[in-house]
Amino acid sequence: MVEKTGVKGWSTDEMAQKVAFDIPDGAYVNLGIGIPELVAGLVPEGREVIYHTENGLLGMGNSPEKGKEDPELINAGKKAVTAIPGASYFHHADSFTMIRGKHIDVCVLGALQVAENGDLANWSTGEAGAIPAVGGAMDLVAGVKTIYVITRHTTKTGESKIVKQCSYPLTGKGVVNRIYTNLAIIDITKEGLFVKEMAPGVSFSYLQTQTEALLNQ
Amino acid sequence: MVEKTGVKGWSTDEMAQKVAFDIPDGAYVNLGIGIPELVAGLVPEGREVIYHTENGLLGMGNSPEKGKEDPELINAGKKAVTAIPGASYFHHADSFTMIRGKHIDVCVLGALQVAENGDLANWSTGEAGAIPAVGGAMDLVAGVKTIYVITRHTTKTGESKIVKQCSYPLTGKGVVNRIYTNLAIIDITKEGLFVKEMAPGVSFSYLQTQTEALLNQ
Amino acid sequence: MINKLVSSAKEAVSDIFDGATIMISGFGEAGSPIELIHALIDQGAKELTIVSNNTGSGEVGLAALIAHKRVNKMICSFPRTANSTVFPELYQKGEIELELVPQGTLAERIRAGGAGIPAFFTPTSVGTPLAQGKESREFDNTTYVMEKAIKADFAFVKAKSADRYGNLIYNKTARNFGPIMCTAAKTTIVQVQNFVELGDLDPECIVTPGIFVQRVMLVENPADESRLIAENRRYPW
Amino acid sequence: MINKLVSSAKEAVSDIFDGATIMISGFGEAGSPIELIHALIDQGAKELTIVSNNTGSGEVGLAALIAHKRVNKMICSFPRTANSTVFPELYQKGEIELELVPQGTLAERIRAGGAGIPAFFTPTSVGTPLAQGKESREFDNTTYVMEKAIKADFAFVKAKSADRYGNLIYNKTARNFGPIMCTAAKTTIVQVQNFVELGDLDPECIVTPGIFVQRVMLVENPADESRLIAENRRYPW
Repeated sequence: MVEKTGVKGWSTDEMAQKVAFDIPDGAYVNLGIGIPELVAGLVPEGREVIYHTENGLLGMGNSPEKGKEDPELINAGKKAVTAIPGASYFHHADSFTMIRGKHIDVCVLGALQVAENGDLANWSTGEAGAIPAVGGAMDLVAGVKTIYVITRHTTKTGESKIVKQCSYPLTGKGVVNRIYTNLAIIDITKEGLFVKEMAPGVSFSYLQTQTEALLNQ
Repeated sequence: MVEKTGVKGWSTDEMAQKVAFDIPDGAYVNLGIGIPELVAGLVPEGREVIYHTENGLLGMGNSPEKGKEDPELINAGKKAVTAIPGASYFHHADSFTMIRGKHIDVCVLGALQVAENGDLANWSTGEAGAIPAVGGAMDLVAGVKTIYVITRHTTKTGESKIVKQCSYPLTGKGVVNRIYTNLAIIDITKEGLFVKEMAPGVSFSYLQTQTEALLNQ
Repeated sequence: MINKLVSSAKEAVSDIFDGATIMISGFGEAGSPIELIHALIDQGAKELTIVSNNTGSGEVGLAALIAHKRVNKMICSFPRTANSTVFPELYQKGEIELELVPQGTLAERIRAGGAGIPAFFTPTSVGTPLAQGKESREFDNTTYVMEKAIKADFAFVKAKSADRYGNLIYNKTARNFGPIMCTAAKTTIVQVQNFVELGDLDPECIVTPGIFVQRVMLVENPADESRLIAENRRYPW
Repeated sequence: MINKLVSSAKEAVSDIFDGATIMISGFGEAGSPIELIHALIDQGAKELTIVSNNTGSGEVGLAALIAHKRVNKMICSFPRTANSTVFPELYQKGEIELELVPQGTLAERIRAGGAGIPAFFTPTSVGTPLAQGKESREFDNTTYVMEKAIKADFAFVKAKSADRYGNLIYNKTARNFGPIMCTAAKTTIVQVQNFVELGDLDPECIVTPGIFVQRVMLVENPADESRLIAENRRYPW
C-alpha cells in the first residue's frame, strides 16, 4: 500500500542516519546484521562510539580493504571486519556477560513485527519446515539497555509490521524502546506508541492507516 | 596419650613425604596452608606436578630468594612465591572454575576432625566469639577430585581427630578420600575406614585405641 | 613429564566412541578445527551429539561430518548460514535432531558445565517459544528461566599456539567458544598452528591454562574453509 | 571523546553515598586499591556494605575504613588474617555485620552479578552451616545450594595499566577479584600504575575490556601495605 499512495518516506540510509543521530558519544553499541550495520558509518562527527560484536570483539572497525580480509577477524554476520586501536578480544561467555549483564548501551536490530507493548519478533516466521535459527538475538533484547528497531513500516505485501500483538514467535517480551521506519520514528512507552517524528510528506492520519497498532501523537 | 605410650610415629616431614609419594606424575594439585605446603618439596624425582593456588596462579614455584619477594606474587597463605615457566595467571572466577569444575586432581588439607563417612571439619571450632573464616576450603573439598587430609592423629590433649561424627562445623560432607596421620594412612571408603599403612612401632590394636572411629584392616 | 602433544590427528581422536557428545569450537569458519573433524570422519564414530554454534558450511568440516550421517543431534544457536545446506536438508527430512539454544545461553551453559555449576537462571528467552517447558522464576520482580549446564565427553578446539602443558592462546575472533569448551569436556583436544617452548607464552596472556587441555595436535597450515567451499571440495577428498 | 581518566582521587570517589555497596579488589594486600580506599575515608561516606575477600590488615586501607566505623557490613570469605585486628574487635563487640561466603561462591556470585545471572546452584557448602537457610536442590543425584548474584554500586579495583577506554591489564596474582568486580558494579573505579596510549595494550591480552570500567585514576607509586603495617602507620596520617 505504501507503493500505491506514492509515499516512500525516508530511504534506508536516512533511516539509519536517524538511528545514528540518537547514539550518544561514548556509547557501547551492538548492531544487528543487515540494515543496522549501516548505522556505524553515519554517526555524527565528534562522537566516539564503540562497537561490540558478540562473537568476541569490542572495538570493531570498518570493513578491511579488499585483499586484507582475515577469516579469523569477523563480525556476527561472519563478514570480515577490522579492530580499532583500543579494541579487545574475548570468549563467548565474556561477550555475553557484556550483553546479559546490561553493559551494552544500545542495540539496533531488524524486525519482522513489533507489538505496541514492545514485544519483538525477528527470528522466525514459525513456518513449518523452516530451519529455526536464533543466534544472539534473544540475549541482545534481554540484556542491552536500549533496543532500537530499524525496519520498513510495512511488509512487501503492505501489511503493518507494527502490530497489536505479534503473530510470529517472539524474540523477547516488552523489549523494544524505539522503532525507526521509513515513515516515522515511534517511541514505545508504558502508555503506548508515541510518534516522535514523521518522514516528509507523511501525515499522522496516513501513518495510522499504515499501522495496525494504535498510535499517539 | 601418644606421648605417654612413647609412640610418636612419623614426623611431619615423613607424613608429607607419604602424601607426596601418592601424587602421580602430571597431577594438578592444590596444597592447603601450613603442613600441606611441605608436600611440594617432597614429590619423588621424575614426576612433574603442577601447583594451583586459588588466588589466581597455576604453576606455582618455590619460595623466592630472600629480597626477591614480590607482594603481588603470593599464594593462598599470602606468602611470596614464584611462577614456573608455563605458569598462568587468572581471576578468581576462573580459578574456582578449576576447583569447582573438578579440574584439580588432588587437594591436600589439614583437619580439625575427619569422620568415618568422610565428613571434614577444618574451618571453625564453632566457639562463641571466634571470628569465622572459611576461605576456599569449602570450594576445594566440594570440587577437587581427590581430597587428602594430613593431620596429627590426635589433638594436643590426646583426643582422636578421626571421629564417628564431627562435632565441629563441617567444611564438607563425605569429601575426604584418605587421611595421613603421624600413626597411619587410612582410606575412607563406603564400607568404612581401612588402614593402608601404619608407622613403625604402631600396631593395629594400638591405632584403634587412638581412634574414635572404627578401623578396618 | 607432562607433554600433551600427540603425534597425529589419528591418535588425537582414536578413543572417540559412538554416542559421544562433542563440543566443537568456532563461529562460522573462525576457530573451526577442520582437521580434527576430518580425522573424526576417518575414525568413524557415529550417533554423536555435537555442541557447536553453527552446523558447518559446504561439505567440509562439521558439514561433512553431518553429511556422513555421524550426527544424531545438534545443539546450536544458528544452524542456518551461508553455504549451509547439509544440515537443513537432513533436518527437513527429520533425520537429525536440533536443540536450538540462544547464543548467550549456549555459551553460559557450556561455561557452567566447566565451572561445576549444574544450573542457573537467565533473562534470555523469557516469554518466547525457547523458554517453553522450562522452569521459570522471579527474582526482584523480573522473570528468569532456569537453564542447565552442558558438558561433553570431548571438545575439539582450534587455537593459535600451545606449549607442552597445553596452555593456549587464540587468534582474534577465532577465540569465540574455544576457551569455555576447553573447560567443559572430559577430554579436550586442541589443534594449534604453533607449538612453543614452555615459558614462551606470557603467563599474563594465556587464555586457556593447560589444566583444561588434554591433547594438543599441531596443524601448521590449517585449511581455509571459505576457499575449500569456493572450490566445491568435499571431505573425504 | 571517551576518556575515563579522572584527575584526582577526590574526584574519583566524590559521588559515593552513605549506604552504598562497594566491592574492593585484592587478596590480602595483592591488588588492594589502598589509595582509593584512603580517598573514600577522606570523602566521608558511611554505613557502607563492603564486598572484599578479606577485611584488611593493620590500620591502613580497608582496615582503616573499618576502624573509622564507615562499614556496617562485610561480605567476605576470610575476615581473619595476619595483622588483622580492627575487624575482629568490632565484630566481637557486635558493631559490624559479617556475611561469610566461601571464596569460590563469593567469586561466582560477583561474576553472576556482572553477567546478568540472578542465581545459580553450587555444590560448595552443601551440608555445612553456610548452607543453612538456603534453598537446596538435586541435579543428577547430587545436592546443590542456590546462591544469588552480588552487585554493587561501586567497585574499587587496582590494576597495572589502563588506556583512555578503560581497558585494563593486571599484575600477577594481584589480578584476583579485580576483573569480576569490574563487571558487577554500576560504577567501577580503577587505580593503575600506568596510563598508556590507546593501542598500547595488546587486544589479545586485555583482561578487562573498557566497557566494564567507568573511571581510571593514576597512582604511579602505590603504597606497599606490608611496609606501612611494619611501620605502624595509620590512615589518615
